[in-house]
Amino acid sequence: MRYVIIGNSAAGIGAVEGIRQVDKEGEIIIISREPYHTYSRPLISYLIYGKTDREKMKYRVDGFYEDMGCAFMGGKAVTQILPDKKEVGLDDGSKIAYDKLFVGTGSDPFVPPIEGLNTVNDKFTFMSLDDAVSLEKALSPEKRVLILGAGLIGLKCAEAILHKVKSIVVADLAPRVLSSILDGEGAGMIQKHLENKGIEFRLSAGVNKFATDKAYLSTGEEVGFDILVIAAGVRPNTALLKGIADVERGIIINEKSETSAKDIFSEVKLF
Amino acid sequence: MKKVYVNEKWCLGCHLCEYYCAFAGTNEKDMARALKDIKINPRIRIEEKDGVSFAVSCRHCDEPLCVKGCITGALTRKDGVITINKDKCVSCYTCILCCPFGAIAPSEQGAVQKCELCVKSAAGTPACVKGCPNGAIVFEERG
Amino acid sequence: MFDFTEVNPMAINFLYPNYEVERNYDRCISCRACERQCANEVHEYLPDQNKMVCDDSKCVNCQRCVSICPTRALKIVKTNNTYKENANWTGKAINEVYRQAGSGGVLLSSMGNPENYPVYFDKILLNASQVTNPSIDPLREPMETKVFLGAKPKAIERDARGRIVNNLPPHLSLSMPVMFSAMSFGSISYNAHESLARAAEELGIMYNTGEGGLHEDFYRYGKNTIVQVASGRFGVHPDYLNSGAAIEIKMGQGAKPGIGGHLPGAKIIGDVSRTRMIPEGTDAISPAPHHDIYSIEDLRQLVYSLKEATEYKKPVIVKIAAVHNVSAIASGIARSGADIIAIDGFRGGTGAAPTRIRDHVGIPIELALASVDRRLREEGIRDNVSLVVGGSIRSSADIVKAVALGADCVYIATSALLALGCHLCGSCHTGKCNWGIATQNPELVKRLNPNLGYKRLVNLLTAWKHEIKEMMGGMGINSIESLKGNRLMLRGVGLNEKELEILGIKYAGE
Amino acid sequence: MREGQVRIPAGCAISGLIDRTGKRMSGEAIIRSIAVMRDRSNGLGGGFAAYGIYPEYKDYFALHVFYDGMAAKKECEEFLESHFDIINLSKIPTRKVKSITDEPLIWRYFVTPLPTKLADSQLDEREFVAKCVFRVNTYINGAYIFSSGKNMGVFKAVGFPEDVAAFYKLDEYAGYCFTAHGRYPTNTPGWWGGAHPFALLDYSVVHNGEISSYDANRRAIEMYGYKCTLMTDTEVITYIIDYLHRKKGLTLEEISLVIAAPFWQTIQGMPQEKRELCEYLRIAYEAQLITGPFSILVGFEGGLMALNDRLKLRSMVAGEKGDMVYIASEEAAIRAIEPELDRVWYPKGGEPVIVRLYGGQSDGN
Repeated sequence: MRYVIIGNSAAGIGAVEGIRQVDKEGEIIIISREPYHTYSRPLISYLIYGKTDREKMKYRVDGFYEDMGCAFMGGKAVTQILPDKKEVGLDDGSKIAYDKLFVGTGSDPFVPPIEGLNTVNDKFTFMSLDDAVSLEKALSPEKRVLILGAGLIGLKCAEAILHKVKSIVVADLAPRVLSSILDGEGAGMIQKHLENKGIEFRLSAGVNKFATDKAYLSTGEEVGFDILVIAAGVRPNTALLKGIADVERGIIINEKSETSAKDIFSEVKLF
Repeated sequence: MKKVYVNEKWCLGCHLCEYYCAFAGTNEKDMARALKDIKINPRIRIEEKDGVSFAVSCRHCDEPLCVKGCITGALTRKDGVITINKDKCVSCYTCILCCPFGAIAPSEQGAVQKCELCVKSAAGTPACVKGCPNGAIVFEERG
Repeated sequence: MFDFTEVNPMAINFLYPNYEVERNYDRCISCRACERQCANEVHEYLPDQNKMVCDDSKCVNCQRCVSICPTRALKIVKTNNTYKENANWTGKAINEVYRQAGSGGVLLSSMGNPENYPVYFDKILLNASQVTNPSIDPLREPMETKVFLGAKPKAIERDARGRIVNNLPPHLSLSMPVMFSAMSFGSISYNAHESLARAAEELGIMYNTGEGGLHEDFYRYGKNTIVQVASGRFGVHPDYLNSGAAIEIKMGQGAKPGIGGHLPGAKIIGDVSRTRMIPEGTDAISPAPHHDIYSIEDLRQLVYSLKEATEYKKPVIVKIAAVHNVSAIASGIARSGADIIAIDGFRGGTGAAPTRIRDHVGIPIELALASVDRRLREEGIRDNVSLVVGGSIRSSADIVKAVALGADCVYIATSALLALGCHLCGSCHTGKCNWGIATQNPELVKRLNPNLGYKRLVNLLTAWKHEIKEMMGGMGINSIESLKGNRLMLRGVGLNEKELEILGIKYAGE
Repeated sequence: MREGQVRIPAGCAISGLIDRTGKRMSGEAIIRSIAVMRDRSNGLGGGFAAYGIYPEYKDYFALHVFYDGMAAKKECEEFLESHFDIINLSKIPTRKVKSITDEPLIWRYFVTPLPTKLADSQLDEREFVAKCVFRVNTYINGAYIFSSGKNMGVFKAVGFPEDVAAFYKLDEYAGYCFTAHGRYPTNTPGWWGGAHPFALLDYSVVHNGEISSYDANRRAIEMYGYKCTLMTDTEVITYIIDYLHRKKGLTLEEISLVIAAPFWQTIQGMPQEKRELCEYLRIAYEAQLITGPFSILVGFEGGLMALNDRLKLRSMVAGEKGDMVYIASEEAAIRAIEPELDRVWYPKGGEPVIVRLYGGQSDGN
């Protein structure tokens, strides 16, 4: 029996541990776009903040893959799934057969199509370790930062970089921070707390246009910035399963994590 | 594997287990010195109401929700004992939300703390078991 | 009923607390365990000052707080406030006058006679074999402490093939010469009884139900149980008589010879009242004497009616207090059909007894035992009965000395209570025993976990058994039968001629 | 201080031999045997028991008596005349031996209970004689009956056993069974009665060892009417054997299961019938259990029993040659009189060696 797992984050690791609880012998291959040993994505803000380091943020101990008896293929992207041949195709053209496939590709950041976005040179998303590393390189005390999105990712990014930059403005279409999680009263408390820390907010404000280092908000205000961080939500990465299994905003699975396609499983993306 | 079990039938609500637990955590030799004028934060706590009382601490579940919930891998299960790696813990407190028994709590230094069966402390057998005057907390194998 | 603990109607408080609680504030971490565990409400936590304080006047020195304090921050000291007492008017004598002048009632106390009459066990020394005959090493050679209690057969009977017929009367077989003496369910708690029963079973000895009947949960320990029949006949019915391995008729108790027992109604609740077959809340009075035994021949009738009730399958024990004519009484009992005589010395314990009687009535068990053993031998009836003595046996050395004086076995009770946690505070009669032993209050009864209690009893007697074997081995004796009545193994020290003569032992050095 | 006021521990040598055909032999052999073990005694006691030596008086009780003086003799003889028909009396013939000094008067009486006295006493003749012996030994000062069996006699004194034999001209006696004893008391008994063997009726006991259960045994046996006047192990052991054998009717095998009772752990492993017997005997006769080291030779009319304590803390060896059986503290004492033995063995602790004349009833009583 060979299990192939796409994705090396919480879902992929959970799949490995789940399989090993039941099947100690089966062969497991983990394929991950990122070359890194499995790491905890939520900790990228703590990495920049300095509360953890590359070693401590590892999601499992170094010997994890070996202990679990699975092969780790880092830095390889899966480009297609061939359910009839029960194979997956990689970006280097090679094919890997599977008996059971798990799609744990997670989500990608949603980049809203705003006019002039391409004119901004220092713009970043904040989902992966690479995002964090490249963002950190760009930071310096005189830089002004604009964060698009006052959700979990946006605010965690703000918390992480606050003491390394001159100023932070967080803009969000919603009338309150963490709009999908908190009600007005709760969000107000968080907002006040962050404002005391020096973070400015522009709520119920979309960005109509960008011009290199300026953002023209729907409120008519003009905000200057040196660095732009896009944290306007995420979209589950369902590309690989299009046409193979039922997919809506996310991949449809039952309580056994089975997708509608035979021998293909996936995970649930919560937000 | 031997675990800590509580017989509320014999629990006197004297709270001594809490003090022995706090003391074991300090690795000090004298409890008076260790806990003088300190508000203790033990990993075992007494729940009591209307004459019924019992101690609550980690059950070291076979399929721990806290380990599954931990976003950093700081909580691990080794030889059946759920232990916390305080360096890795970023005190996001997801585990505190997940634990059905309320057996995990923030420690003074921020990272979470929980009963680790005194594996690390000098007590040898769990200090709460040793300190319980009436055998209400036992450390034994129960199938 | 006048509450005897209420001491003085007048404003002046004549009685200064006997004990003071000393708290070492450097070591006290205000964990409040003492406050939670003191049923007499001596300790109190002051939240604002985060400090523990206490009220000495309520302290009975039961040492519960001292024992469980995790930082050893507490100790109880005798007050150094003293009356201007003298050798005649001791502090105790003065206190008793003040107390009675206030209460107008009989003084009540618990535990055994505390007066400093001579303790003869402490004036008797044991022998050891040397040179002319070897000691025996209990680690290498068998060392037997097994004893049998009951009457010996009168003659040998043989069957047609000449084989000896087993005409042994019913008897008790014990792994060692110790039994737990009578403490009724009601004066001590359900958990205390369970501890005693389970310990007796594991040790292969007996425990005595006392005069409170037998709780149905404990019928399963029947083969290690002696069921007692006292003057109150509490809980006595055919199943009860047949449930034990032996029946004991309580004619007397060392702590209170000549008077009956009184368990206050407050303790007659729930199971206690059901087991005793008396209504809840009524005082359980055991009259003195048995109102169907006014002479020795009446006793014989009760002995035989109990034997009839149990088809002559169980030995009958008659328990008496050690009083002046104990030898004559014992000789009469030995002829009454009883199989075992239990003699309880004047230091025997009690849950409650009038202080005067506990402190001034009865004689030392050592002298009683020695003279009874001699009298029965002189009368040629020593084989009719086994002798069991108690009141009080404090250590394995006391056991060896008692057996050498002529006892077949000893009864222990206070030592057993100590093993369970008792600290002789002497307030059993108040029902607020902090150790969960002499109480029926569920909150306190919970404090004696039989899983721990029975183990402590087993530990104590296992230790004593080893010590008995060591002492026997030292004397070159490898079966305890050879120690029984072996008075040459004893020598007296600090005794006068008369005491030596009564004890039937020589002076050390003779 | 006369023996009896204080208990004197003693080491010893013992020896015994018996011809199972009942053929009578001279005392010469037993003398040679006990002499070999001279260093096991210290000259403060020696004695012999001889069986079958008075064939002509075999139906009469032969009383051997020590008197301190003529007064005691007169009082004792008055007592004897009022209770017995004295068939013959005489001094026991002795020789002058340098090491045997200040001997008491030693007389011998062949007696049979007066029929009227016996009938009044409602006792059998042996109980009658036993009671008389106790009466004399306890209440008649200066008189001590040290042998009271039929067709047997004890000869003992303060001195080495071979000198005592010479003194009593033991070589001139002929018997089918002899036992001998050399004593090593820790202090001077200075009184002939204290020497071994100790005898009552036809039972005689020689003993090497020092029992720890002495006072328990003594106080128990005294309850059955025995008077312990010497405070020695041998006295108590003799009374125990008399009590169990004569009064209780136990066989010699059963008696060995009482006084050298097997340990409980051994009893547990026995087949059921033996187990029940041992349990019964240990419970019924617990006060007759003897603990501490002992090796005894019990002579009785028609046989000999040897027995060691359960742990065999004293030496004892047995030998066999044809009809002869030898038992002694040391093999040397047997080889000295019978170099070529068919069989030699060391009886185990608590295991009796019971030798009976051919054709004799099982227990000689």
